[in-house]
Amino acid sequence: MDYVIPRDENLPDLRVNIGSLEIANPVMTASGTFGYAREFENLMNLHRLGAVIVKGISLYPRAGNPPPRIVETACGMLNAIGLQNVGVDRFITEKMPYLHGLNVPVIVNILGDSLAEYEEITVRLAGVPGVSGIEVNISCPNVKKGGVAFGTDPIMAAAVTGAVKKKTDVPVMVKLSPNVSDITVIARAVEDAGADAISLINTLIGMAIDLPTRRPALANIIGGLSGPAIKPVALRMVYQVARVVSVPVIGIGGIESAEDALEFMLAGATAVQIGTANFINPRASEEVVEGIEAYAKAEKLLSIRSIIGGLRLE
Amino acid sequence: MDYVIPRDENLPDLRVNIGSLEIANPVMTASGTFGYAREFENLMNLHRLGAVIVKGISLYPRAGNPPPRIVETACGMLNAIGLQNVGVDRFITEKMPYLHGLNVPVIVNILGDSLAEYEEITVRLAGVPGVSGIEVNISCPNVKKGGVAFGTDPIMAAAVTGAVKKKTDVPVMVKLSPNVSDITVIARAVEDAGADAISLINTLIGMAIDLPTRRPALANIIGGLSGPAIKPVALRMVYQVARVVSVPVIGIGGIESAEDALEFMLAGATAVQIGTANFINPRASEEVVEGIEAYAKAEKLLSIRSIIGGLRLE
Amino acid sequence: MSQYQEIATVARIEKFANKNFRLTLDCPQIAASAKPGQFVMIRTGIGKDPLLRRPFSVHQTSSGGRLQIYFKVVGRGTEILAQVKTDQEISVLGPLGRGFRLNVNAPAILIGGGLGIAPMLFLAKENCRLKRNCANDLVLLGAREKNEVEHLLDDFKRLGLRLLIATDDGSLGHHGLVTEILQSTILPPGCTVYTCGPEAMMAGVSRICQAQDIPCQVSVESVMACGMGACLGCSRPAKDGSYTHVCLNGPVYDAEDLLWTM
Amino acid sequence: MSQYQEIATVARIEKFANKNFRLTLDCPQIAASAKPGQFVMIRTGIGKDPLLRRPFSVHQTSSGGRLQIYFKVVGRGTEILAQVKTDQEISVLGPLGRGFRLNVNAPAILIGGGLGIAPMLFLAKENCRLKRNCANDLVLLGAREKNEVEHLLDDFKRLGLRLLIATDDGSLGHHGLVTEILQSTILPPGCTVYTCGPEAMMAGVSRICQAQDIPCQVSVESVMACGMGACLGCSRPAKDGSYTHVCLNGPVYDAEDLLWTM
Ligand SMILES: Cc1cc2nc3c(=O)[nH]c(=O)nc-3n(C[C@H](O)[C@H](O)[C@H](O)COP(=O)(O)OP(=O)(O)OC[C@H]3O[C@@H](n4cnc5c(N)ncnc54)[C@H](O)[C@@H]3O)c2cc1C
Ligand SMILES: Cc1cc2nc3c(=O)[nH]c(=O)nc-3n(C[C@H](O)[C@H](O)[C@H](O)COP(=O)(O)OP(=O)(O)OC[C@H]3O[C@@H](n4cnc5c(N)ncnc54)[C@H](O)[C@@H]3O)c2cc1C
Ligand SMILES: Cc1cc2nc3c(=O)[nH]c(=O)nc-3n(C[C@H](O)[C@H](O)[C@H](O)COP(=O)(O)O)c2cc1C
Ligand SMILES: Cc1cc2nc3c(=O)[nH]c(=O)nc-3n(C[C@H](O)[C@H](O)[C@H](O)COP(=O)(O)O)c2cc1C
Ligand code: FES
Ligand code: FES
Repeated sequence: MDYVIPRDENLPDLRVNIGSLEIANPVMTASGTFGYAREFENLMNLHRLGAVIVKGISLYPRAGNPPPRIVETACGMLNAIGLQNVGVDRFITEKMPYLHGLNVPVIVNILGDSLAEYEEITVRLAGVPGVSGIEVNISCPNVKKGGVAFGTDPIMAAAVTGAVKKKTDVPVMVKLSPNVSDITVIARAVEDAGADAISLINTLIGMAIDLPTRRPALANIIGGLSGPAIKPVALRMVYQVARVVSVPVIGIGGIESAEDALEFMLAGATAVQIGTANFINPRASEEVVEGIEAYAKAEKLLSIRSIIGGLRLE
Repeated sequence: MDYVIPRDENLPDLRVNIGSLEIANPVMTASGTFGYAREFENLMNLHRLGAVIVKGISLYPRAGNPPPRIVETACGMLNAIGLQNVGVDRFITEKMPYLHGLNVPVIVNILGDSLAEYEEITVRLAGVPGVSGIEVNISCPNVKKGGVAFGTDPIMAAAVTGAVKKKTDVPVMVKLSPNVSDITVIARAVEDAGADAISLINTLIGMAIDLPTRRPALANIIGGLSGPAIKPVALRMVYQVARVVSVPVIGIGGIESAEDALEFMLAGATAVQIGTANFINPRASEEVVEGIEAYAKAEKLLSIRSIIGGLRLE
Repeated sequence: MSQYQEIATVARIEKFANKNFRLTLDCPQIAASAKPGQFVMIRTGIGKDPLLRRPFSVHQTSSGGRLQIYFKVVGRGTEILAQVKTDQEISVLGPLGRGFRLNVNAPAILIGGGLGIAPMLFLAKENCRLKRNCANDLVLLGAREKNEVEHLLDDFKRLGLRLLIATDDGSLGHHGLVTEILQSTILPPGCTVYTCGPEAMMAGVSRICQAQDIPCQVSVESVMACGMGACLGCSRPAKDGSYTHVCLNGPVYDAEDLLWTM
Repeated sequence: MSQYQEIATVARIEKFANKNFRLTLDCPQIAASAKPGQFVMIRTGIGKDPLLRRPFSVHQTSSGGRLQIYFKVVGRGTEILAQVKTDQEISVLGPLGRGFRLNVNAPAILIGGGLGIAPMLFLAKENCRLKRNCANDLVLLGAREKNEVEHLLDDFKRLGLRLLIATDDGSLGHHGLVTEILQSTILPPGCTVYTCGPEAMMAGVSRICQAQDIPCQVSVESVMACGMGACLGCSRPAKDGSYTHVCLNGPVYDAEDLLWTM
């Protein structure tokens, strides 16, 4: 599907490309932190977003983990939502119509326990009006391989990527887990397998304990760390990956402001995603768009693309 | 060397054992964050410490990295000190006499670019009065193997551990890097190779950018992330490792208070190290000792050992 | 349903007990649209730590665009909030959640325990406003000690409601639990119970109501990150085996729709 | 060398220019042992963000146990510090570093630029106290504009020192750089120069001094985590090719011992 992106010639050009998808600006919402967008309709202008990425969708509905599912940590939070979602079929019938009506590209974050599940979700999403891209979450454990996450093994990561690519025409972004020894190995593997873009990072694995009760703060014991605390790790990984792949890299992790977003772009990100910040400031992603626009104007950039990877190292 | 640890029978027993080394309480200072202890003598009671771990020592003096070497991040900091140190020989002659006089166990953190260097430092430290233990930092790049850190490959990690163990009689703690896909694999490898204890975590690799100049905030571009921001990751790794090894685990990462320290002990740590917190509150480690003592009293614990691994999971 | 992210100005700070505070905020958009039982999410600090907003029930609103919260210091966020100064600006998000479904045709029994008293004042006001005559209605308030409740009594009394108090230490009213009063009081026939308080108290209230076949609405808590249905963090097991999300489907529920483990 | 971690009380807050503030702190132990050119590390916030202390030169001390800092808001830490209230408590660590080595037998030329004026007042006071007669000495102050410097002039004048001012915009004194005054002024023979200010200014001053063979001490800055020699974060290239640590070996150096790249 083609979006007509209105361009005011007096404003800087904020458009960037994710594979064959052109988006109006480099700001997307991160999966699992923006619901299905509708939750924010009263609080911000959804039309300002470069793209909406929805909560991870699985083949069948998932109930998610028992509470407590979240806990605050220093400058961050842990979550163990347990990938609660309505499943791909109900997503298509219940959530997509509204999203489609937004006239903003919708990228569907998908997850599975096996290659076959990833494939089947992709097949069901094929041709659904409004679906402009797929983001493959490979941080989930592979049930067939003893629960090791797809995202920590380059061969498995590539296999998932290839499987999804074969079943869809829309751009495929692969979202990497940061919990690996060498992120560039995974990144190169998914690029070779056909990924149109690489999103990073997903959450770091962490844990919190409630001392008074001597219990884990999360029912699931471990959870995913997000927020400003992880920004330095995310920025480093974006920098490392952007130097070794030629597909666009999407920066994610602790981005709260336009300054944060621009730093990721300097490090090599073509676009960014806003996650935890949406919880604190529902207008965060819109403000990031506004701030990037203001920066581009102030710096007299014809196109925001000119700062991608523009970190000065000399 | 044996320390006589005075015990007041009215106070809870805070002693813990690291291999053959008994320490008066489970609180040590983390390498690189406490200088050579003397820097703190005016500001705290050094004798209250369970042990002092000194800045990483290499075979030859190292000048370290050009500035800027540090930058603050959200609830954390990045450092790229570049392992500046005076070298093992000057350490022994210039720094050890003072440390020896403290009557507090001194554990020497060592690092090298090759197996031979680790061995040679260990040989030179053998028999030096006051050296009660060695902590092997395996986060450094192995120059012989293309710069991959010893700490990310279980075979290399085990080799370093074995090499050091062979050359010393004091307990050997191996300090792991958290920048790996599966910390338990490395932990088991160094345990099998003879490590008397496992310290974790060292810093997460991160990066920061100064937007106005479009330059990396650190001259070294990347650095090590420490402070409260990383505590959830550290706690998770301590929990994971303590379940699969039988040697003591030393918890490190974002510990600022007795509550933090006790959480690490519940997760399975036998002792803890205080790092970045020393910069903010030079009395941090002493206050952690006091707080642990107060907790043990309030909870009527005969020995602090009774809470190690005491996380309630039912 | 309109929601706002408003920069509110602190108009007044009242310190009741040692750790209990009431804040009056100039916050016209949220104040104008809030309903009893709804809540707001407040940023307590300016930096990145504490990171998340904290949820607080709307305690009352005024037609002059003011909104009150009544809270207790229990941790870092509330400690910072207790230190705000008059005229300081704080970010408030709301109104959020589903409030009480007030049945104006039934006598109302309002039961607030501890900080659960907070939303009860707003509900009592709305109840009396809509019914005009609320002589048949009853408010039961429970607290640990006198200090925690006495400063709020005038506000309730002014509405003309019958008021019964219980304190754990007997320093005011019945010496014991508010559920004990509930059990020993003869309730007006056809009444509806609305309650908010500690989990154990609400479980007790809902048991009593169930036994007597009295409709009972409870306002429950949960840890929250977003307060608006985006994170799915505030899950709570529902009677039907699924998870309900307190910020969206609650905080007010029919007691019978929830699982009570206490 | 004694150092203290003290809980200081804010005694007075002065706002000079838009972003320039002077804080007077009740901080008796540190005030009693601080020397000109030394600095303190201050926790600006209470939470974990901002995490690290921030370094500030000691601006002056009083025999009554007070210590002043003079600072400019440039980022998050100083922004929070600018919002302290009288009687608020803040944690101060110090005195830290090596201060100026005052030569009481030589005429003193004190040169402060921008916020580098901060330590110069303390040095000027000590200089006049020790020498009794400081009519031969000279103070040169440079600032962007009048507002940044004029509020401090009285404090200097009271000491009986000769005073020359330069402002970038000409709003007070010489229109231009303080180094221009230095070059155009005939300096007393055998004098010593003490300076603190922006890197480019100090580089200029040290060049001029070197050309005229005048001993020159500079107080330099660096990012710091600990301020006490524990982290090795505050390195700066020294003339001999090694790194020196500003918090321990500095902040005051003989200009010739440092590398000047500007
Ligand atoms: C819908 C809703 C409405 C609420 N309304 C009110 C209100 O009107 N007045 C009010 O005082 N509080 C209310 N709360 C509770 C309030 O949100 C918490 O007390 C607050 O978030 C604690 O923040 P903190 O940073 O001070 O504590 P934290 O630092 O987050 O936690 C400190 C300690 O307090 C415990 N704690 C956390 N939340 C609670 C809680 N809800 N009750 C008791 N202990 C807790 C934690 O487990 C921890 O041990 C409400 C909560 C919800 C979900
Ligand atoms: C020994 C020593 C003495 C000092 N004495 C004084 C003093 O008396 N008065 C005073 O106002 N300042 C003084 N400074 C500088 C002061 O420490 C910094 O301005 C302060 O730490 C900035 O903190 P921040 O959180 O506001 O800024 P940050 O948020 O840390 O930084 C914000 C921005 O300011 C820049 N910045 C950081 N440090 C400085 C700096 N030193 N100068 C200019 N820009 C900076 C950063 O690069 C960043 O772009 C001194 C520094 C040292 C090392
Ligand atoms: C509550 C919550 C739920 C999330 N759910 C998903 C998900 O379903 N799929 C996914 O790929 N990432 C998920 N994430 C990860 C985010 O998309 C993002 O990668 C991560 O939070 C880091 O970004 P941030 O620091 O800006 O939040 C979730 C994060 C949070 C906090
Ligand atoms: C400035 C600095 C220097 C460090 N130097 C060393 C070192 O020489 N050897 C080492 O093993 N770890 C070193 N570390 C890592 C710490 O010992 C510790 O593992 C890490 O900082 C995490 O703990 P924290 O969050 O409490 O600081 C250093 C950390 C910092 C901040
Ligand atoms: S708090 Fe986020 S969904 Fe309820
Ligand atoms: S600031 Fe830590 S050594 Fe200088």
